[in-house]
Amino acid sequence: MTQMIDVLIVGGGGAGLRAAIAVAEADPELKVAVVSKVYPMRSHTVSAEGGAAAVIGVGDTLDEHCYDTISGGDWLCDQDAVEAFVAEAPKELIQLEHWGCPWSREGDGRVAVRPFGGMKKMRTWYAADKTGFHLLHTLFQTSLKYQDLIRYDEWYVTKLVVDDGRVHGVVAVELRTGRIETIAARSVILATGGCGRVFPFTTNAAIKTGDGMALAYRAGAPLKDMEFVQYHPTGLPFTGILITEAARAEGGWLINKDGYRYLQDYDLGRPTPTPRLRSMELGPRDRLSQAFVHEQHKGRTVDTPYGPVVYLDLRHLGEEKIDTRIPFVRELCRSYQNLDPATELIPVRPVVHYMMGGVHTDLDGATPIAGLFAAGETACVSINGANRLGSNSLPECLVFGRRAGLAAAGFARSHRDGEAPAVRSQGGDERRRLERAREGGGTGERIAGLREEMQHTLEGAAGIYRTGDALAKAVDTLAELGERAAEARVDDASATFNTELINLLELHTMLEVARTIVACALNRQESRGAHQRTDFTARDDAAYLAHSLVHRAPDGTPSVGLLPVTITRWPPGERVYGRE
Amino acid sequence: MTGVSAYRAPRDRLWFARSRRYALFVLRELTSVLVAWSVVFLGMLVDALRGGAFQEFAALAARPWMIALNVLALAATVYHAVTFLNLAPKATVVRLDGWRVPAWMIQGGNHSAWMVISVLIAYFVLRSP
Amino acid sequence: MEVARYRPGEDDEPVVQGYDVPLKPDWAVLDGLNHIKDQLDGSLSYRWSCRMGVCGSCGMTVNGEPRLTCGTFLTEYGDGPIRIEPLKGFPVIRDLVVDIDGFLAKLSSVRPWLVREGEEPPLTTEYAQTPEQLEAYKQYSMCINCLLCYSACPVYVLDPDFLGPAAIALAQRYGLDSRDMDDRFDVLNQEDAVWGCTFVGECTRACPKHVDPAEAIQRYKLTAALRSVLPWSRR
Amino acid sequence: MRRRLEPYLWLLFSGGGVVAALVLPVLVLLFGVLMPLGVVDWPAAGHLSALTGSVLVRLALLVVAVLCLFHAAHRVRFTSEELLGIARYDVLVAVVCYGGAVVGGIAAGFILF
Ligand SMILES: Cc1cc2nc3c(=O)[nH]c(=O)nc-3n(C[C@H](O)[C@H](O)[C@H](O)COP(=O)(O)OP(=O)(O)OC[C@H]3O[C@@H](n4cnc5c(N)ncnc54)[C@H](O)[C@@H]3O)c2cc1C
Ligand code: SF4
Ligand code: F3S
Ligand code: FES
Repeated sequence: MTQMIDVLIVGGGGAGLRAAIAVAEADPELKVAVVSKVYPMRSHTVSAEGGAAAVIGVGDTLDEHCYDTISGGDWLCDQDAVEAFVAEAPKELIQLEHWGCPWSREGDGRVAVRPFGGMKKMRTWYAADKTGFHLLHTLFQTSLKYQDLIRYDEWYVTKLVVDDGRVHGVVAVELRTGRIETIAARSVILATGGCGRVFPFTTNAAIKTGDGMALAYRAGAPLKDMEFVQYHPTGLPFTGILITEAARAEGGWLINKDGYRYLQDYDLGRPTPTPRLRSMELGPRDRLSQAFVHEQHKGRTVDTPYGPVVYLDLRHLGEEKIDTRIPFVRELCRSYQNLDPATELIPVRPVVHYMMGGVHTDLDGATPIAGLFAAGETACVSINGANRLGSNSLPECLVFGRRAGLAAAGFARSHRDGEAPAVRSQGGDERRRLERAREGGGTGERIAGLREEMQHTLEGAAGIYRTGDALAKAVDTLAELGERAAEARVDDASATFNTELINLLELHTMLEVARTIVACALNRQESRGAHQRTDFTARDDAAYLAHSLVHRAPDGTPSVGLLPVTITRWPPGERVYGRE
Repeated sequence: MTGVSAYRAPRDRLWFARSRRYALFVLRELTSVLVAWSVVFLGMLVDALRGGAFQEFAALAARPWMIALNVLALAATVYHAVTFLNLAPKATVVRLDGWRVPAWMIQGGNHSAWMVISVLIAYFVLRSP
Repeated sequence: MEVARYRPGEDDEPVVQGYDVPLKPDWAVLDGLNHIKDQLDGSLSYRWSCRMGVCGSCGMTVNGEPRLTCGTFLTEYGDGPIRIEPLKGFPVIRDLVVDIDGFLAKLSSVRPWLVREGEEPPLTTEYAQTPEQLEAYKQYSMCINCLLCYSACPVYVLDPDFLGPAAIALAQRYGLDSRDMDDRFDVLNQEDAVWGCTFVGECTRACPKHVDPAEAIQRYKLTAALRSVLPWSRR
Repeated sequence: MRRRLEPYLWLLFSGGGVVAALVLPVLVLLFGVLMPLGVVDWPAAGHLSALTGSVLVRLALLVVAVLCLFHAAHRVRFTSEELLGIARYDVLVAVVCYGGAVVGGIAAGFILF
């Protein structure tokens, strides 16, 4: 048993670290701890490339950023959340500048901005094309300033201790020693990132297994809008490595096998030689990925061993622009695809990228469980609606990371009671469960095989286009996979750095999350944003201008309900791109 | 926190033999021994000059083992000069108007200076009176 | 692939285990390890995450050289075998996993954050910084903490107390930032810090992100020396 | 104490490195190789004496000698520590190395003046 923590943050990515600093700054008296399954600077925020959106430029207004976000999200965003987000994002990015983030600059020393998909104005701040990397390292290094901040690096959280509707701490395994500890805490913030790894082909790192979503869901908190999974239109085949949207923002074209800029056929505007905002290649990601599927059906994609591709053409940008604005794109193409984008076409295909849904929270990151908060990709405050705009997610991590931090600090200050009895009893149960998992060994199939089966089930049923039949079948497949996973084989009985045990626990969380994705997708009988049903092709505001809210029923199955969307000033309208 | 059972590799006594580049590095550092010898040798020369024992010195210098040693010393000092002048731009980053002078220019400058100085010295030494 | 295994409690020192891995043209060494873990032997332990060369977790010794395994391809080594060992110079926790807490402590010690004096300005304006001023430290900000440079540096491998290339480069990253007001002289002007480096230069060669830590160190030596000779000059 | 010395030692080392690089190769080439081999003739002793006659030249030679010796001492100190693993005796090694350089420098002074 360890000391009582006031604010325990699960996750050391952008959202988690921002929350930690917010608490440390607000009240140095509070004990803050960050638990992370990887060293914080390895968190997946590090991979974000393109940029972070916030209004600073002249001629841009907060309302326009709101409108772009809301229309981009197909009116499923909570508009009060979007307004709060848009208003605070500039402050957060400036705060980061004050902490040393190396934002790219204009000649006169101001921070530079670039255009981005679905945004009507240039408002995306960037640090070349390693924005997330610089953001994360700036946050991490700044967090080192707070020497009282406790870090549990390479600890894997397996369970939330919840009793009587209130959170009391977490159970976690220390990877290095295999020690299983219960960490008592007055408040807990989940900032564990997304769950792209439930799909076979994703830009997401190996650690993105939806742990936080599953932790909250198992503890009784609902998940929201889980059917909305973003496909990014430009991933490299085989690896799924992302070619950032910035490549298109700087003027890159998407062309099919005939060298034709096919987006013009899908109501995204007319091709122009230089990029036009909210048009063609700078349309929103859902529409671009859907256009790819249509091209594929028309036989205008190119077949490769790793599936059909189209091409991203950067050749006309010239070497110099590529090297100054998007050097990492060139580096990635060279090392992972063995080609030079200055002279060659980049093969790309849509790839699972981001989870719009997540743990249901209010504007302060609070979940329905007292003392439990969530922020970042793992949460669904609902600023992203049915489709997130590129470069909104990093500022989301900052804005709501800070908000959740402050709210959790407030909660911890007003709940000064000691350790609850549940900590000891639930902690003991969980320890025994984990020890069994480690020592029992399991006799069944390999983890990797089950994982692949789950991933392909999801891709088949909950990909860019979905049908009721396939989804219904996937519900059964996943339930059956869950039973088989309970028997999965574990070779490794060692306590020290047992990654196989972690893989197994991650498989369980992914299956949990996968079932909610499929259940929500099955329930939503309309097409909206990233959720496209071929059996219900139209948007249906009368029935579904509402969030999906999914609870875990006592038998473990997901039970889906609806929750109204908050509309403040922007009544639902048509999504128009490429037309004035 | 360090686990009790973490494995620490024992000291590798032959680390410098593990890769060609480590060996080149050690070689570079060892040139210093011959640099010191060169100074000693030149000191002997000056001493001989001032003590009027120039002929004896010349005879000593012409011994085969002495020549061999000095050929080695020559190789070492040249290797030293090349590596040292090449590495100099690492410590001195020169910026003009925010434009960073590329390393090869500094290196080129260093090597030119080396040549000029060498020629000058040779000229003064060999110039007939 | 020949992989060094170390199971504390079972092995007294690392032992090499061979695995047959198909030689696919697209596969990185990391894909080979994943193949082993997924298909052949689930008990092999190593770190990885982003598989795009930016998270810094997959550094290992590949055929004697420190490399990022996600960016090193099987085809570089012909028909093999390829020998995979943990990064040299660090205590081995298990298999290919090494203990890097020492580095994190060193990193904290160089104050890797922007040091300012006086009030922080309001969150409405940024500090101005021209592209040239950004360029002055940008390179040193690219470090992904992969620690290949430590593993390549004989000084560090012989003496783990040496502050080492990446930590010094990151100190310089802040020191040369036009917005920073600290020179970190107290921590860098130490025998175990910049003066421990004998300019082997291998750190720079090993660095996958072209940070050039060797340069960062030599530059600080000059800074520190000038500051010592001219005590009134700050930076 | 050592900490405050280190920057000065490094300055001497670097200065010595530059001087050694610029002047030693040609001198060794001439006096150590070409002349003994008879490729070029030995200049007259008088000419050389005249060259070293000027106080300025002798001062310069002294500086060259001292710097080069320091350079060598510094490198020998670190290299021996790295090669032989005797870093824990650093103080002793340093005294021996730099001491050698100082002695050499004094000897050079005696020879020249
Ligand atoms: C390739 C790529 C490019 C992107 N580019 C952009 C962009 O240009 N602009 C933009 O706005 N967004 C971008 N995004 C999205 C954005 O990067 C992410 O949504 C965001 O970084 C998520 O941050 P996070 O803090 O929520 O989670 P993460 O950074 O993923 O951090 C999760 C943390 O949780 C910890 N954790 C997870 N599970 C556990 C557990 N069980 N126990 C303990 N710890 C745990 C992990 O160790 C980690 O520290 C991109 C995403 C990808 C994949
Ligand atoms: S300096 Fe280079 S090699 Fe060293 S840790 Fe940083 S990125 Fe890795
Ligand atoms: S390899 Fe080591 S000795 Fe210095 S130049 Fe690099 S730190
Ligand atoms: S896996 Fe992230 S750097 Fe290799």
